Amino acid sequence: MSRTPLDTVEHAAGTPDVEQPWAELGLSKDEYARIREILGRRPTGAELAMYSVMWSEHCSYKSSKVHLRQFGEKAPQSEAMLVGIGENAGVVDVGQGYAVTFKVESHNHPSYVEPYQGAATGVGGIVRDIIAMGARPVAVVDPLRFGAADHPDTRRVLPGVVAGISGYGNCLGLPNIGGEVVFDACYQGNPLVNAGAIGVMRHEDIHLAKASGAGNKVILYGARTGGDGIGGASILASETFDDAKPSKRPAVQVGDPFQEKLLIECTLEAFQEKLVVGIQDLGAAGLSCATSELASNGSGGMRVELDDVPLRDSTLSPEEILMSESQERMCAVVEPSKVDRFLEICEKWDVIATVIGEVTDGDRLEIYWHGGKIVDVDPRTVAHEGPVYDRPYARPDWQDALQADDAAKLPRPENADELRAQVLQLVGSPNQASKSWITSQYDHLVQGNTVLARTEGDSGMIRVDEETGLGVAIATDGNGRYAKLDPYTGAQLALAEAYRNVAATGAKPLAVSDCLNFGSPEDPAVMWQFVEAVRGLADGCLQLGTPVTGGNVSLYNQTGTAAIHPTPVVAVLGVIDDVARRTPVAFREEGQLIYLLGDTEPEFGGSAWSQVVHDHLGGLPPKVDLERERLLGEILISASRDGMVDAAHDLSDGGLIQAVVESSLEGGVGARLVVPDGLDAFTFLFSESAGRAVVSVPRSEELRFTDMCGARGLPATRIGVVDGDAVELQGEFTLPLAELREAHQGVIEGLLA
Amino acid sequence: MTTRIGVVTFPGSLDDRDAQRAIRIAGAEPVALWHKDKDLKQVDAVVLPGGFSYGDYLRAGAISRFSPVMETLIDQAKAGLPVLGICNGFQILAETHLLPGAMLRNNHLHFICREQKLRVENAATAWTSDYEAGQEILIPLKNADGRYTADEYTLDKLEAEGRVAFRYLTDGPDADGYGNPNGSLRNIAGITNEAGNVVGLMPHPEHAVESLTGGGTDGLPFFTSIIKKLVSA
Amino acid sequence: MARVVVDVMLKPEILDPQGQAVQRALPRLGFEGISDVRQGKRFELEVDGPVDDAALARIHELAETFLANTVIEDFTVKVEEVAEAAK
Amino acid sequence: MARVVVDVMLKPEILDPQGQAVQRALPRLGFEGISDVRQGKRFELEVDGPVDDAALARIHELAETFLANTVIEDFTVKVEEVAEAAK
Ligand SMILES: Nc1ncnc2c1ncn2[C@@H]1O[C@H](COP(=O)(O)OP(=O)(O)O)[C@@H](O)[C@H]1O
Ligand SMILES: [Mg+2]
Repeated sequence: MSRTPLDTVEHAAGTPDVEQPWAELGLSKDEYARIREILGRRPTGAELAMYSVMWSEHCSYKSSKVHLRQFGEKAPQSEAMLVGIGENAGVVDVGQGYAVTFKVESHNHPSYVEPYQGAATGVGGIVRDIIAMGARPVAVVDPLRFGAADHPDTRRVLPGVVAGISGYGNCLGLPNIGGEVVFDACYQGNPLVNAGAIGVMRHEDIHLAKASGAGNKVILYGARTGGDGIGGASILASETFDDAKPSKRPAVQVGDPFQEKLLIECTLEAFQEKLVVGIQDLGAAGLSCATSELASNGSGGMRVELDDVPLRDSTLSPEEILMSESQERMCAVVEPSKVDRFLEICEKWDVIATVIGEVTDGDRLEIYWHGGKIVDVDPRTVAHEGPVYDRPYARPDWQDALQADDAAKLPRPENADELRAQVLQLVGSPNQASKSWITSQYDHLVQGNTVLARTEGDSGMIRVDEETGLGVAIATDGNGRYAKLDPYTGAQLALAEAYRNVAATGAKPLAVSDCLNFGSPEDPAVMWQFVEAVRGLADGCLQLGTPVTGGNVSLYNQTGTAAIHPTPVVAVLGVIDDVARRTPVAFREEGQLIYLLGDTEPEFGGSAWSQVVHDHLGGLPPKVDLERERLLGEILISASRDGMVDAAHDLSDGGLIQAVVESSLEGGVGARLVVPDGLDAFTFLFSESAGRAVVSVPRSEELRFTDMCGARGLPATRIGVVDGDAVELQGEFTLPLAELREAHQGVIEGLLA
Repeated sequence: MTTRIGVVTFPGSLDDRDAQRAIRIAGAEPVALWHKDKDLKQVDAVVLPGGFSYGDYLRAGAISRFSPVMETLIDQAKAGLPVLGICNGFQILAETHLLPGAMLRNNHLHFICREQKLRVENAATAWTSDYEAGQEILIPLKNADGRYTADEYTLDKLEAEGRVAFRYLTDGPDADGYGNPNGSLRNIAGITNEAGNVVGLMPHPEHAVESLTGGGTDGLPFFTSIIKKLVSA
Repeated sequence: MARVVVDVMLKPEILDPQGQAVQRALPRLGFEGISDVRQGKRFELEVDGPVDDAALARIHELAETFLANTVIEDFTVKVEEVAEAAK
Repeated sequence: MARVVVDVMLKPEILDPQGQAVQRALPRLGFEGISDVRQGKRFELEVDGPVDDAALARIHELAETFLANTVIEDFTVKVEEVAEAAK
């Protein structure tokens, strides 16, 4: 190829004035100047490619970093934390020598452009983060947000996203044990596809992403590298270096779950034989990210021969190879004496593996192409010393008016018939309706360790050890409506709800991961929402004693100037000594007593009732009392351990009636309810006060249970009994289960048909 | 001597560990078999497990069928070795023509995972003798390509020879597991070969052996049936 | 190098829910006048060397034993002109 | 009545896991000399009325907006002679 000379380091040093497309690559003028300053010369095309992707918002967290630091600074003391923020995923000690790693990530934009593949590769990406920690992935969860349920585009996006998650996750053999489905017009054009994964390992198997030991080999394995997801690189390649190339490369990748399944098995086998010194998955920014992170986290430098990277498309330029986001690839650092065995294992699993470089005793990352050195950088400057912005933020001027528009002023049902009708309307609204059309497309059984999934429990639960019954639970929650009304409180409510959901199943909450979905950080109002949400979450985690172990930030979720609701999605992980003791949500035995735990106040701001009945969003979200949440959690855990409750269900959107209807439908047994003293029927049914749960208590346990609540100071009010085949509110209405089921089921299918 | 039951792992097999667990719970010794090995390690019976071997690319089971292990397995199955194909295993057996017919994309086009009511139509096969003929059981089902299809002649022949081993039960509420989940012709969920040693079905009995994680134990008799048969043989 | 295309379609008597789903969506998208849709698979094989009768016979066999399951599917094999410079 | 065929293939630069899986299986089946396999979709549309330019334009639009996602797929539209009696 005799066109333009290869842009080597030497060439770059000799041609300082060459125009470079830094702006097209998304770099600011200052950022480009800084790169030149760091290098003491202009970057080569390959270096520019690396810096531009690694310094992007997505990879560098440049707008969010200054705030995310709070998660570390305010982290509560926790003996459970084994690996914290900064690694591919956090790791938590769950006892008996086991460690659990978990993380949530977003794949929002690709899922809008190509719902199936966007969502599928989202699952693929988060699972590779889990494998990269040394763990066997054991479950996935999928918190989802879509535009209005009846919007025509939702019919395109939702089935595609669900099929993508199901197609990829099922094929990997990972049970799907939780998630969320929320509809709101604010997500039109910006659906949120968050995906979480959990992995289990023994303590001694924890692996980190670092390249140490001069002479150790760098092995790239998995799929061949192709021209996926390198829109930016092709600008470089086509407009500056080679005009003959197609100028646009698609920014969406096609996933190959089968290849990823092989990657899981062969990586785990290599771990088992202790062949791996350091490991990194290839996700966003592909090889640029993997090589610079491995090198900068290790002790030495790294030298890479880019010609050795197996390609799917032989016309790729070195810049494109460095930026390619081809899926299903991993990078391992292996001692020379173990390379043969490593390659053998890859061969056994039909996985392509190639030594592409080695760890050096210098401190530079050097990359060669056709014999020329095209990258010579301090890897830290690429991976960790990107720009950091403290972007301006300001409470938006509309916030006061929004909060003043109190939902308590909305007209309420005037008689029993209206009350009854609104209950039906609520349980049949898209957000409150059954999501079984979606969850039935997910395999929740594979691996044979799923104890709770779907609607069975407030959190998903899996068994970790078949002998002892040790298990873990996970719940993800986030209410954008609450967060819009008050982002600080909204983030804490998300945390409180996930925490409560884990405790409701009998598991002890241990740690948090999060996915922070927001609009553009360049809008001071959005930035304020972000800052408030992070502060709320960090403060909340400190108070609850559950450290944030990792997470993800997704910004620019907006169309024009219209941003999505601020949507912090919080995942809480918990541990349970014996999964046989878990508490499901189902009312199963007639005659058991229904207790409401916690205090109910007239809180309707952001409520499902205000949305469903009045299409209204205004006022303040429910108040948060994290001490109360903690106490409620302790009671629920004790009650599960000592067999005092048969069912427990947390109260959140939709309030008490939604929870009772779900528990009744799940168990196929009705409930007779009485409005407790001091409350009106409407508030009793629809309030969304936090820190509450309903439980069903066998009569033989009633005294023990109420004594415990009394002694610990948790309000416990007897509100009814499990009975019959209807949900009845005494003196007000009776709703046969069949009618409730009819209203609750089939809603989503109906909208998509 | 304990009964040894092989479980083949193909690339992309998922429920192989679950099948091994079920075999263990039933009291036999599971033996891992590898798709690249022609050697069946002298096992007494073989389970082809569920999953997405080769990603279900081309057609479910189409590529696995050409694995080295299948060469041996086909010969031995014809000679009487008991073989159970679960889900993807059933699809592989159909592709090898050890069992007639084919599995197509579910009529609703989605992957479906649910508890499914079945009737045991043939309790005389190597894998069903611990059931009663006509017994109704609840077994989880999970697949995307489970629509059993064959031409009318084949279907009539299967019926006439009593080779429909399991049928989806349709006369009850959906919520209780009734209904044809995929459009299978004549509600066929599983079939057997003439000799009764090779059985394939779409639902997953290996996921119904522990009440804690499977919602019941109706699948256990598959494994106890074969153990009894082998022990008494 | 030449390209051989193998088209695989479900036999006419076999229900094709994918094709039906497409067809059912058409009115919603404002398309009328399409009375039936069937969806199948198209394989493009790049063949080294000449595509002579022997090569075609082998590909025919490949289609029959592997690319299609003739219990449920029909197939056709055809050689395609590869327009070299075309995008 | 006429038949219009829409072929949808992944763009050349996009990974085609299915095609790859087929290709990798070929040597095992004893097939050599096929250097690449791509797998796509074939839609057969039965069109009422004449397939004139207007009809073709509409089908082109259908392919572009619905049958293919042009972010990752290319498509071609062609009218096919329907050999009436042929099987
Ligand atoms: N919202 C967040 N909360 C906590 N940690 C976060 C958050 N966002 C990102 N992180 C952490 O920052 C680090 C870098 O994230 P990321 O680049 O997404 O990792 P990866 O490339 O492995 O996906 C990770 O340790 C991640 O957990
Ligand atoms: Mg990572």
